[in-house]
Amino acid sequence: QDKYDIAMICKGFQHQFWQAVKAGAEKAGAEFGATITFEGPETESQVDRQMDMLAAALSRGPDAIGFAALDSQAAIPLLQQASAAGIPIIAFDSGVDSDIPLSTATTDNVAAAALAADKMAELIGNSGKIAVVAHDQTSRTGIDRVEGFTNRIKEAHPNVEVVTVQYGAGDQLASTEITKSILLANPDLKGIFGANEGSAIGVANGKQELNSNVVVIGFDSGAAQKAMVASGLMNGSITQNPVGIGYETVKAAVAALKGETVPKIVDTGFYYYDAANMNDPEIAAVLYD
Amino acid sequence: MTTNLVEMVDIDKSFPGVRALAKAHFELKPGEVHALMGENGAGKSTLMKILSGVYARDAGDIRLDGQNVEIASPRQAQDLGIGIIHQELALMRDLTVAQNIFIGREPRRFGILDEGQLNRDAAAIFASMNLALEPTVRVETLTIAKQQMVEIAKALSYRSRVLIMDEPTAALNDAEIAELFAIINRLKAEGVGVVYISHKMDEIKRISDRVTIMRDGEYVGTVPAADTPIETIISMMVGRTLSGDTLVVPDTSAAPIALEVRNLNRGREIRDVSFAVRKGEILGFAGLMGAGRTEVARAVFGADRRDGGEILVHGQPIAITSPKDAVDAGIGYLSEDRKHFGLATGLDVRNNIALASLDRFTGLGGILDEAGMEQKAVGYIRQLAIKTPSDVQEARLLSGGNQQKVVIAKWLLRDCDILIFDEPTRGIDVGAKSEIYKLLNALAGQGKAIIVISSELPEVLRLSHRIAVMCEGRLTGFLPGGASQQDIMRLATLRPSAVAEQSIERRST
Amino acid sequence: MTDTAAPAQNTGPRISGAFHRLLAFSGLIALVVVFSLASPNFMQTQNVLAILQATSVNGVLAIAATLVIITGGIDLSVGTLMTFCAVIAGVLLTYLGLPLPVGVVGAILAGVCCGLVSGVVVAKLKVPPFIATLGMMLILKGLSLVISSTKPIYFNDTPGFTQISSGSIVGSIFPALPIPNGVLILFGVALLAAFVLTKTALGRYTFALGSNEEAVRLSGVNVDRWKIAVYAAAGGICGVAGLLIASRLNSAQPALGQGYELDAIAAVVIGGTSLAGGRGTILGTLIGALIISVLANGLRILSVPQEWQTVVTGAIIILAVYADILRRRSL
Amino acid sequence: MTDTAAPAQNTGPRISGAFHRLLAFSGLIALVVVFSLASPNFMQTQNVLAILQATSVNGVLAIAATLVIITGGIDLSVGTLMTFCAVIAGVLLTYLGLPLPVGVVGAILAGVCCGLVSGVVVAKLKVPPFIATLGMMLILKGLSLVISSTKPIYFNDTPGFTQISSGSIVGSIFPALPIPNGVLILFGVALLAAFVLTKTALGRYTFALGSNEEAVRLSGVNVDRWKIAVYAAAGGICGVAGLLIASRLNSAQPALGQGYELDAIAAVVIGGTSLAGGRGTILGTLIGALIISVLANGLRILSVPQEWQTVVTGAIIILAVYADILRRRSL
Ligand SMILES: Nc1ncnc2c1ncn2[C@@H]1O[C@H](COP(=O)(O)OP(=O)(O)OP(=O)(O)O)[C@@H](O)[C@H]1O
Ligand SMILES: Nc1ncnc2c1ncn2[C@@H]1O[C@H](COP(=O)(O)OP(=O)(O)OP(=O)(O)O)[C@@H](O)[C@H]1O
Ligand SMILES: [Mg+2]
Ligand SMILES: [Mg+2]
Repeated sequence: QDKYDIAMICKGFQHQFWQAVKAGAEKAGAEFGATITFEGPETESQVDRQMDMLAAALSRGPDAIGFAALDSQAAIPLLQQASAAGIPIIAFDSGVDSDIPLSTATTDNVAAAALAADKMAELIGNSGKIAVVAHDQTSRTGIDRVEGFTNRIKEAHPNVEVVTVQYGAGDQLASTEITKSILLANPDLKGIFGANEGSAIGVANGKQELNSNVVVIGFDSGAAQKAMVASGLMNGSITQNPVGIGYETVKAAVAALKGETVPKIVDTGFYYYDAANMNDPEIAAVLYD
Repeated sequence: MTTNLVEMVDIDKSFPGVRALAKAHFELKPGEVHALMGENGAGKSTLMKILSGVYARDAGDIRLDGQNVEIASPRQAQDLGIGIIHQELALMRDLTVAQNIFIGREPRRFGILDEGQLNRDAAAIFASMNLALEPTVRVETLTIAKQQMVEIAKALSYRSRVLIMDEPTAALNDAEIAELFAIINRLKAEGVGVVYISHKMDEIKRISDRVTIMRDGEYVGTVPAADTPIETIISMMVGRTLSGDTLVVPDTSAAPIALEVRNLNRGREIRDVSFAVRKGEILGFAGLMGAGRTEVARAVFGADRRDGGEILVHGQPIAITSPKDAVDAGIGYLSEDRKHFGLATGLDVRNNIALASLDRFTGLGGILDEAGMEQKAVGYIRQLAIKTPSDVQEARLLSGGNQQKVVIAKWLLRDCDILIFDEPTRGIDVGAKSEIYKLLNALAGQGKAIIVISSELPEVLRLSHRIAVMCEGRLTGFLPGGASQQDIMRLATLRPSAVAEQSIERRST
Repeated sequence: MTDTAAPAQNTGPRISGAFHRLLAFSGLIALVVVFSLASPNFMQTQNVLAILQATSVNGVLAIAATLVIITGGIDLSVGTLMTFCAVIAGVLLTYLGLPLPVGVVGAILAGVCCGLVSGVVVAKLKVPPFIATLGMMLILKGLSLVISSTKPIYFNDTPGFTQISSGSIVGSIFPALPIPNGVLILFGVALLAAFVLTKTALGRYTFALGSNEEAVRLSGVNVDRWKIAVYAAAGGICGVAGLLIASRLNSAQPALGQGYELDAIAAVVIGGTSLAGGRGTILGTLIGALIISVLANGLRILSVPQEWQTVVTGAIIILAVYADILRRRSL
Repeated sequence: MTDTAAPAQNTGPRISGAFHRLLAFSGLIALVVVFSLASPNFMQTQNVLAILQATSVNGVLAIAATLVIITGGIDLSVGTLMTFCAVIAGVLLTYLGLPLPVGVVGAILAGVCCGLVSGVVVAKLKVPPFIATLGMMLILKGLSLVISSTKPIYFNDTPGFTQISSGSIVGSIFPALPIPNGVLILFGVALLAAFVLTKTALGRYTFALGSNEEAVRLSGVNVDRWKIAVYAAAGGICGVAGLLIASRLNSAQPALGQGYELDAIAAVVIGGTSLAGGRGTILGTLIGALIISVLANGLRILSVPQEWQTVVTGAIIILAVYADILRRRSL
């Protein structure tokens, strides 16, 4: 066996988050001797397009498949097909309602968003109005982060009120416009949570265009967001460890192919970073451009 | 006296900026052919569109068999037994001939269209019209003349009590006109009332019983066709008498050749056509429908591909691969199908007139000289008596004949040395027609070389200094100006075998 | 859109009709040949079935779009209408616990009703089809989210539901050929639509409307009624697509659908139907939809990087249509 | 699409031209009035400026689309072409470190070149505009990702770059009225486009092509050349949009742009331009673009839940166009 062929089917492709997952996967590929193909649909709602990608990957007959499910159930028949063909499946980012995946490399989005809620409450002095600009109303990450955030506010910070949750499809420009509308409609707003990279950057942009001093907590990293956090435009942000997710997925796949046992869950963790701590080696390692 | 089948009383109709009808009158008896005459824009089509439910009248009464009726839609008109052949072809180009004829009344079996029956029914109608037309061909591929025949067949298929024909013969040649008249006579015998609109004066005498004349949307009078001299009808139409000028054939034999076409060929449509036109000469092209005259003109103009042939302008061979090349070489071509090939219907009159010469009105930075364009447009509107509220009226809102004048103005403005006019007077009234004849003669007098393609033999005879006759894609011969109709018809029906013999003869001499 | 007339006509020897009909597939065949040579996995039964199944939803949507486009209109709402119908099926089957046939009929009826509304807006209010169906697209997108409370509705209580698309009646008879039912349904819808278009009055008026609506009106035909019928029929077909996608995902995904209209319309136009109306075939649309799926699948099988997949797809769509134009010109 | 002639015409007293021109804005004005009444925040200077700025990118794209649509074509590539031009600016300014004017000119030139290619494919190869620009849309989307290595390109080394859109020359003179430059650029492009459309030969041919291309060809006009010129001009305008969006985001985001074409075309059609070609105005397009932004902004200001925003937007787009149809009919 020269090199393993591992197909990674993601939830997206063009976002920096997924590019970071890809980088991690390729890093592991280089280390463990695997070639990686990497694909994802246009938006996180296109569940059926992801099925087509998975089906095409199955036809190609890779040695293993890494799969980040857009819907926890829809792919089960195809995964059964894969497992019948003896192709090991490693889930990543979010899990599947099935025990077919040998391992799942993921972050707890609900807990990560709850951490964002705590930080937000802390920065606005534990009272006042805040808003959420999220990327997707129906995708797992969208739901988990919005609910994780709003539920935590409700439970732990009774004096903080989420006045509105709006969705900008992760499009920076759309998120900018949304943010400006929210700020203009709620002059007393104290903070906004941007629930993914595009949303967070959009929120910061909107804040800047209106010269507002609202508190902004973001999610994910990427060069722009890092710069915004460093400059203080964004007060802080939550980052997952996408490079780690990609790396662990491929690592688990190769281990499974070699017949080694793999852990059922690999938690790659999440971190809060702000201007103060972002240069700490431990944090800097999980931030990506 | 029989009761009137149709009576239209004091009909008014206005469009934005135009009073199309003012207290118009019309009546029709059963078994009568009633001609409706008037200049372009007199309101003939509008009046008949009101009768056939296309337009709603502003005021007035319509009576059918003496009963007041409201005709709110074409469907209702059909139900009342009123059929119409519109002046502007209203066909579905992507459908077949038979499908067009029976649209809305398709024969069905168990809810499924019975295409066989449909085609048989259409074929039966064509047979009764002595028309050789395949029911299954798509309308788009037909020449206008054939499309016009399809419209006629469609109107006949309704078996209406009132049949309105708005310039049905504008695109037809003599043989087809004769066929149509035979049909009309048959209908007349069956008691159908026929409204007949035409600008061809000879037809009025031949077919109609009475003539109603309109001018500027108003009723002028109704006269019996048989005992009213044509001159009287014309003066009622135009409000003055027209002088009929006669053909003078100038001697152009010494003039240089402006356009020469050598061995033009394309498949079966154009076979080895060669001819030349001198400066100051009007060369007429005669032939039956489908003889290939339009094809030749389009091929010369670069609008269609050609397989072979040389074109020389002022003695120089010119490579013409597109209309632009032709126009650059000083050739203009007025198409026989103004709606599809002549007019940018969405643009206004001014811009349609300027369309072929826009570069002349383009100044620094591509900016257009609107004032200059307006001046030219207004000039032509006056010269050709184009009936339009202003030069910024959209061209599609003009009456058919006035649209044709706009296209003529376009080519006059372009000022080409060589002008090819394909059916230039199609749909144009007598008054304007004689104006256009004068114009063509004047252009020839200025040294322009002119080709006139016309299916109206009198027109060819009246205009041409020399006549080329075509049959089935071949040039079957040239005749001098003033030749007899018989000579033309002989050449126009010369069969291929005969042509072959002739060409052998020509080569051997 | 302007119909660029191609006046120049060849008069060379005419190729036989059957051969020419085959040539219409040339773009598709060329793609299949290239991918088969490039990858041994491409022509495997399993992959061919995967391609067909990937075509089923877009194919059905494209058939719906074809009807409307032949009338000279356009339907931007096919994608979100599909989703809306899927959600309706979810509500009927999962929320209300009604039996499977009710869900199936309900979804299709929902499609017909929405199509009816679009049709009325276009025909009676004279709103341009682009705007009427754009509005519908947004309205249905929103309503799907409202009705489903922005959550997928699963069909776990209706075990037969996944069989609609993913089961295989053919496979249960010929185990070697497990053609998914979804593919059969696609072909069934195609046959039905082709029948309606060529053999019934509705089809005749569909072409007539696109060819010259004014002439149809002047012929005394109730133009509005037939136009509305076409939009309603297209809506019903979108309902079928909704069932297919919901069955395949075993869930009604309320956020899905926008953007699908573009793929559907692309399939229609690649298949030779003119956006100006008046001409088009269901066979062409099927070929168009297949070209899109084969391209997507083939490039994936070859492991072309995703960004290059996009570039190549764009270039090949243009080339496929250009090849078809050349073929027609040589006709 | 078929032009449904409305033969039954009112001939009542004619309303004065100026009043009618005002009525063209009626949909927009009605929206503004409703939102102003519903929320005191709506008519604040800052919010008005926010709406205008939100219109700038879509407005410029819609102007580009207007030109092509008047010729009877369609341009689906405006969104991804915008992105492509932004990426080109990024490559020139950030990767190659060239001075700002080079980046600006380069982005616009890139747009012109891509438009030229689309134009040639449409005019010379006779590929339908829908397909040609759909292909271009995908090609440019892919190329943007390839060139940028799927990463945003930041303009941090070119400090003046953000001023293009977000700076305010007006604000530096009248501090009370900080109209962002992006808005000025939108109006500048609109004025230029309106001038070209109404006063120059290019504009006249644009309308003529959409009205009857064959008649223009037979008038001896080099139809291909003018058509290509229109696509190229539209491409250049997309280049301006690329600069605007990149400047606003201080980065070229290679993945953005798809989907923007629909908003742009919607603005054009809402503004009364016919997809059949031959008629349309830049003013109408501006109003269309403003209607879209006002609607989005107003609904957000009112904190309408997102799914209902979508529903209402769809309904109001239909109503706005219907109101315009009623107004014209009463003309
Ligand atoms: N829909 C319309 N809108 C505006 N003006 C119109 C419309 N239809 C006809 N007109 C005008 O009404 C007048 C009468 O037109 P109509 O078509 O009835 O003339 P016509 O007698 O049939 O002329 P022709 O012999 O040229 O066909 C013309 O001035 C024409 O420009
Ligand atoms: N679009 C077309 N498609 C197929 N055949 C055509 C087409 N146009 C013309 N033809 C055929 O080409 C031949 C020449 O037609 P053309 O129109 O040139 O004749 P014409 O002499 O100008 O006659 P007229 O103008 O009186 O109809 C005829 O046989 C005609 O049927
Ligand atoms: Mg008339
Ligand atoms: Mg002819």
